[in-house]
Amino acid sequence: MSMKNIENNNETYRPLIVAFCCNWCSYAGADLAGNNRLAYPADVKIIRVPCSCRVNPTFILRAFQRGADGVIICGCHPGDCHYTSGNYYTRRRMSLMFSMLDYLGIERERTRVEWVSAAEGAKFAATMNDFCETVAKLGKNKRLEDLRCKQ
Amino acid sequence: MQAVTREILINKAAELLGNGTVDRVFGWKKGEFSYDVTPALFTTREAMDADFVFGDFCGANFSKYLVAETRKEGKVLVFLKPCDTYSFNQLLTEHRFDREKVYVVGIPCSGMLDTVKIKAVAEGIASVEDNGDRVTVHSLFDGDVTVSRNDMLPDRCKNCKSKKHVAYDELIGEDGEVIDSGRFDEVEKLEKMTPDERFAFWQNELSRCIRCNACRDVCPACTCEKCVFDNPDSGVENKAAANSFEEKMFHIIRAFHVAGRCTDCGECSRVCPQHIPLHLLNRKFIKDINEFYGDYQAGAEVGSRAPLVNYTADDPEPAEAVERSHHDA
Amino acid sequence: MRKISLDRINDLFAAIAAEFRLYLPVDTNGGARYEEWAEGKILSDELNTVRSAKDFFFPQTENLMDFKTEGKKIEIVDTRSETEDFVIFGVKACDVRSFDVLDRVFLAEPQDSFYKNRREHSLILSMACAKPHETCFCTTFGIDPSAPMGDIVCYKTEDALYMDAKTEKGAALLKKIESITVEDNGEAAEKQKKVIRERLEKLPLHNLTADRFGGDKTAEFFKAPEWKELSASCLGCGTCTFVCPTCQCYDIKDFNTGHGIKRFRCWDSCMYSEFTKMSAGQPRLTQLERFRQRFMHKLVYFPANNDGMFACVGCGRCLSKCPIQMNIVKVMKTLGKGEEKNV
Amino acid sequence: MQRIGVFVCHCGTNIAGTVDVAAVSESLGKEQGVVFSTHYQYMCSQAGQDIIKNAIAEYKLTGIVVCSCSPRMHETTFRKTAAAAGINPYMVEIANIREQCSWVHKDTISGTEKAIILGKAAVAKVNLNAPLTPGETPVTKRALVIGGGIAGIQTALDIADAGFPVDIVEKKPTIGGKMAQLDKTFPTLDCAACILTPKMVDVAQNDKIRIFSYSEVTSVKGFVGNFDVTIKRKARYVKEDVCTGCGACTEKCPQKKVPNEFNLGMDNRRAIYIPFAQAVPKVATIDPDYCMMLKTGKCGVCSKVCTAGAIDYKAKDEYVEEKYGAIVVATGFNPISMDKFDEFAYSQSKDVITSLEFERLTNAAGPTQGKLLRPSDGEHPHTIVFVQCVGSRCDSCSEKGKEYCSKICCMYTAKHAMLTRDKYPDTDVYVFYIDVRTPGKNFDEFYRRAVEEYGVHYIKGMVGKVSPEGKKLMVQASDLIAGKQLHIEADLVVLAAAIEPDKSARPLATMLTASMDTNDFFTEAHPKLRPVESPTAGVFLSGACQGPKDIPETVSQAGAAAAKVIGLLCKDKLTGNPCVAHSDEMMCNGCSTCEKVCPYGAITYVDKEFRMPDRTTRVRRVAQVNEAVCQGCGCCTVACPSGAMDLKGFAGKQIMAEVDAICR
Repeated sequence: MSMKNIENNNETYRPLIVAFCCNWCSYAGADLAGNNRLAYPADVKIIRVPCSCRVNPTFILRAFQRGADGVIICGCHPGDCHYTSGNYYTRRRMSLMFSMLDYLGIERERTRVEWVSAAEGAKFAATMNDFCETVAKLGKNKRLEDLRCKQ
Repeated sequence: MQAVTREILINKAAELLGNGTVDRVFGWKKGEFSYDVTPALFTTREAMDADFVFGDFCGANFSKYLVAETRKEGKVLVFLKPCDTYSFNQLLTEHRFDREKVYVVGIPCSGMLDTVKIKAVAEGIASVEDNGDRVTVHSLFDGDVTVSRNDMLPDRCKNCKSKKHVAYDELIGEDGEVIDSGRFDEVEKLEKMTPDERFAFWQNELSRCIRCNACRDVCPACTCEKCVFDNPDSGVENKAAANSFEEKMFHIIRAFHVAGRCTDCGECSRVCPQHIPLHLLNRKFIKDINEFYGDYQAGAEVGSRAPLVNYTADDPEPAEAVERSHHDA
Repeated sequence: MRKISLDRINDLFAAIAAEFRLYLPVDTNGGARYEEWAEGKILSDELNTVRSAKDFFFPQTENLMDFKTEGKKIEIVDTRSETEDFVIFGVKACDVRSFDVLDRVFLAEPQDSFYKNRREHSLILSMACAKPHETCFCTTFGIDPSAPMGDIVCYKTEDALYMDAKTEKGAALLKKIESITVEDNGEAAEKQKKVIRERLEKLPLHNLTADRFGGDKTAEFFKAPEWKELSASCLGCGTCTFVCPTCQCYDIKDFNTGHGIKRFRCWDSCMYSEFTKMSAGQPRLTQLERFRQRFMHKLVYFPANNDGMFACVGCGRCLSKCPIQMNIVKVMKTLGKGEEKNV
Repeated sequence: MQRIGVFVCHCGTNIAGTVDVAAVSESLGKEQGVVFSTHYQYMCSQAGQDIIKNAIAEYKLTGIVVCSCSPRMHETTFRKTAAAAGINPYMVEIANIREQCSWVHKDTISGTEKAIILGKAAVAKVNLNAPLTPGETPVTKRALVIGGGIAGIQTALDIADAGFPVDIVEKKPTIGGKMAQLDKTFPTLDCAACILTPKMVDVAQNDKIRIFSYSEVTSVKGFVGNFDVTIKRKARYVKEDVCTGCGACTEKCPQKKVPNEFNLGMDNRRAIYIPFAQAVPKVATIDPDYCMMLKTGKCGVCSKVCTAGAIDYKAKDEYVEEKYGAIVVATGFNPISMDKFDEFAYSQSKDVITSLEFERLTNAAGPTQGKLLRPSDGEHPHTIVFVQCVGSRCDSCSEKGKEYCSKICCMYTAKHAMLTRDKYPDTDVYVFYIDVRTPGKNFDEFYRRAVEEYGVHYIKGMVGKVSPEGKKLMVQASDLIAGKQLHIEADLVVLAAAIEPDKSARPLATMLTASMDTNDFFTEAHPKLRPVESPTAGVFLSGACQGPKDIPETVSQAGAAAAKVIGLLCKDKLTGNPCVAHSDEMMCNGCSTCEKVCPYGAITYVDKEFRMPDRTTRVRRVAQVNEAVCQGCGCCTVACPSGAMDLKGFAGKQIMAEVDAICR
């Protein structure tokens, strides 16, 4: 099966979502969603990071540059960080970063931070369903695209 | 007009050179035109008498030079305006130089003139005369034009955040106060626009960027041994922006890297050859930080903990924060 | 010489644009810049553009070629295409001269096909400088701002634009727009030339001379102690280089798109610490060396290799754009003085 | 250049049911660096692992990608497989195509497409993987317990029992802590001293335990297994090893007017003193603030009466430096100051006391020899009002008290009320409460006995004001259930003061780089799963320093902390997590940004001489990561603006390669 066929079968627009998930909570939450067979769109591709605080804003811009339509960062609930305080820093960094993207006129719905614990498989699936739907409504990411990467 | 004169500064420098407090002076050297002044070192009174200037075009922030200057032997005298002293403290907080190797003379500042605005007044500038409230531009071909001095101030001086020196060994003249001059007004104006308008605004501004790196190289917060944008191993290095994404990437990441550390000195906008209002990116971060986490002025105190290396359990969530930055607008 | 009244200048642009892509200086928040003409674009009154006109022939970035990868196969894609004919309107004498400087580099063997392609398809409508600025010193390099080179030379007065063809290409263009222009005896242009020459006398840098510099001066200036002070406060940014009409250094960078490689040529600056960095490091270790390189290249090395032609056209852009106000004029004056003292 | 093998698992039909595993294997076979790609029914089975091992040998693989279930399931399995076949275990990456793909997507086409993309991301990452080796550090087999209350005592005894030497550092002249001041303990009403003092003696007699009493920790350096600690032994002006504890000096000392802190200032002691009869070590201490000899050089009585010759007026503070493998914090608690609660007239009347003062008043060794007498006139009180939650459960906006519940007050107040009614049945006892909280074994039964058997008046409502009038205390309170205002003429008012961490905890936390919450209680590494470990490796928490707790809870936590310490000290060497941060010293600015966000204090700065690219030599301040301490969260990597800090195993370039592969 080649990629071409797959593309032809999928005529409706599907967004590309990159999800950075903390190893200790959200990644396990995603696993739990899997264990419970809670469906969410295949548009979501998860990247495992040790902690949400490992996510450099550069990675987010990189994802948009390369064609992502939405980027979501999932971490432990505030106060429950495996490393005690990582997600508190994530929260500040991403608040400022997302506010800046918004300031530059980039749709604020394309970025999101969610706290999902290892026990919240259902929340993980619901979050991803909601985020995919939101981003799908926005359509293709045009404002932070790099045309070179789309050839 | 500046409250202190060239003579006062030369006398002070001569005194400090004479009594051995310092062995060199970092100051401004006169050039070809009235606005043409270059940061330079002086070691004698004679050299200062010949070339030292101080006036309305001495806007450059000297703090960053101290990083390299203090690696040399001996002690350097530097004249710092109120806004420069914030950068000075921030650099000290980040261990960028040895305080003992600098002698700071704080000097008052009544706002520096914007060369770009002066040049817009008349073509072919012969000289510029400051009469206090008004400035007279002598043109080579068009005679004299007199304008309000206030209109000739760059945005950073119009929105001056402080006339107070936060660091000095010695002060010349009266110290001022921290002032509120609506420096977030422009940011608020942008916040009130629709996302499409904001996107169009920044697309237009940033599209002029030529990636000359002047904003970065002049920035007192950008003192990295090697910038990520110069480092092929960083994965984001690029010499010249090949498209608009890279310009955005550069300016967003640069603003993020200095967020919480930027003292709002405005040098980035001063040096931009394309007049991109880069300070509006930094001010957005400052405004957000103040609104989300409480007022914070980088450089106000040595050793203070920057907002991005700090947190509280009750910080707003990112979605809430983005929302809030609009409601307040 | 042909004439068109200024209130009909839009018709002129429309007529040219009907045949060619037409670029002209327009005002932006950041000063004047060349943009492609379209209905509604207004010719800037600024003396000059912030960026020079070299962009037309030597753009800041250029896609040289692509490498497409599929699986483990690599295919090389030639991305070149023949440039359409285009017109640059309003180029000042200094920038026109800069093309000669660039030609020396890019059209010397082996010729740069990218540059050559664009150069051959261009038509330059130059413009005399009615009101030069205090930063101008083109006359230092023998340039006459009242009589620039180019395919067509233009003079703009209060009410009209006068055009004088200097090449066959230029004459052909004037022919094409004959219907909207009228013949002129050249008196107005001559009058303006005279005014310009008078004004040049008043410029503060009018007496600046490059006589002390030239291809044989390496030994004299390379070890000059003045470099230390001149370069002391240089930030190492690339502003001077990037606004300079004659700086022509570049780097070649590969960009991985995920599907393959795009090879770009992009401007580089000898002021950058990473300039020409190789596995052994960069050849010029300090800012002093890098600073010296830039000015020695313009005033000594370039003339040494190009029949005495200086690689500076006196446009004055670096004088107004350098963040710390260090520039070639200060270098020339400082090094020149040193020589005097030695005499 | 890597030589990568890709192994796609069917997981029976778990994966193969939704994902075309053959297509995944084929597609990934074309990726950069991949030299072998296959699929098999169960990769985790012995047969599956053998396929991997054989391929490593046959194709000289340097990296492995397994497309299978979650790495949380079998990453360790496949790492071991790789190691067994001779390649570094950290050259293995897992593409999670079961939990995060086949199980959540029903459509084969999109499931297969996604599996391929996840596989590509894993391949892209392995291409940039480098072999990692966990560092090893030796372990100093000695533990330090900071605080000599019941928490510290129990922890020390348990550790010593396992055969490891332990030092206790106690800032007071004796160990024993708050429990030594208590009279009886709830809910069994056994005597605190009777159960505590034998343990104190055990400590004194245990040859594995050293007690540094009247001492403080002044500096902690190092990391798990290798702490270097400086202990300040304050000058006590009595030679500890010579003093016999006979007490002659404490009777002869002419300075009699020293408030006795052991009895909370309700009586006096001498300038030379032994805090209480069962003190350990039973050694006298001279209080330099009151000793005439030390202050004026005139007196010397104690020296004259000491037959052992233990007095040394010239003693100086001494510093002991010692190495430890583990540190247990057991710094305990104190009742909060009542200064801000003037409505209860604590400062106006001697007969308004705190619960701890009440303990001393009812204790046989206390200022009244155990008789419940009013501090003001020594008369027997007939009406006693107990006020609950003084400074606990306060409004977050209130600056007076604490937001949290102090947890122990409900029970000890029930105990006080019950004991009072038991000994003095003629006394009326009122307890004003917000809620009565009795979640503990036999706790609610205990409280109900107080109400039902002993007739204590429990009134839901708060006391608004206490006003001394003559010999009486007028208590104005509300009864929320009856909905009326009450005015009670009381003889004694007892305030259940909130408890807070000891003031010494904050500077100690800084030294230990252990984090604290906003109330200065130490934070545990995980609130549920690692409740006795601090986030800083090798630092453990015992007792009320981590949060308010009663004696049984304290003792169980003390034992748990000891078990953790023993587990650590049993090891000869510690193997670290190799996925740790490291700093590129040539790029580091020494700005201290990373240090500030590190939750473990793993980053330190050194001044080091460097040969710079411009061939000059420069001394630069650069960050260094202690790999034994770093836990690999990566927070520093984002804090660092120059990108000098990176995380092994999750390097910026690796993550960006994954992003690129996903977005391709």
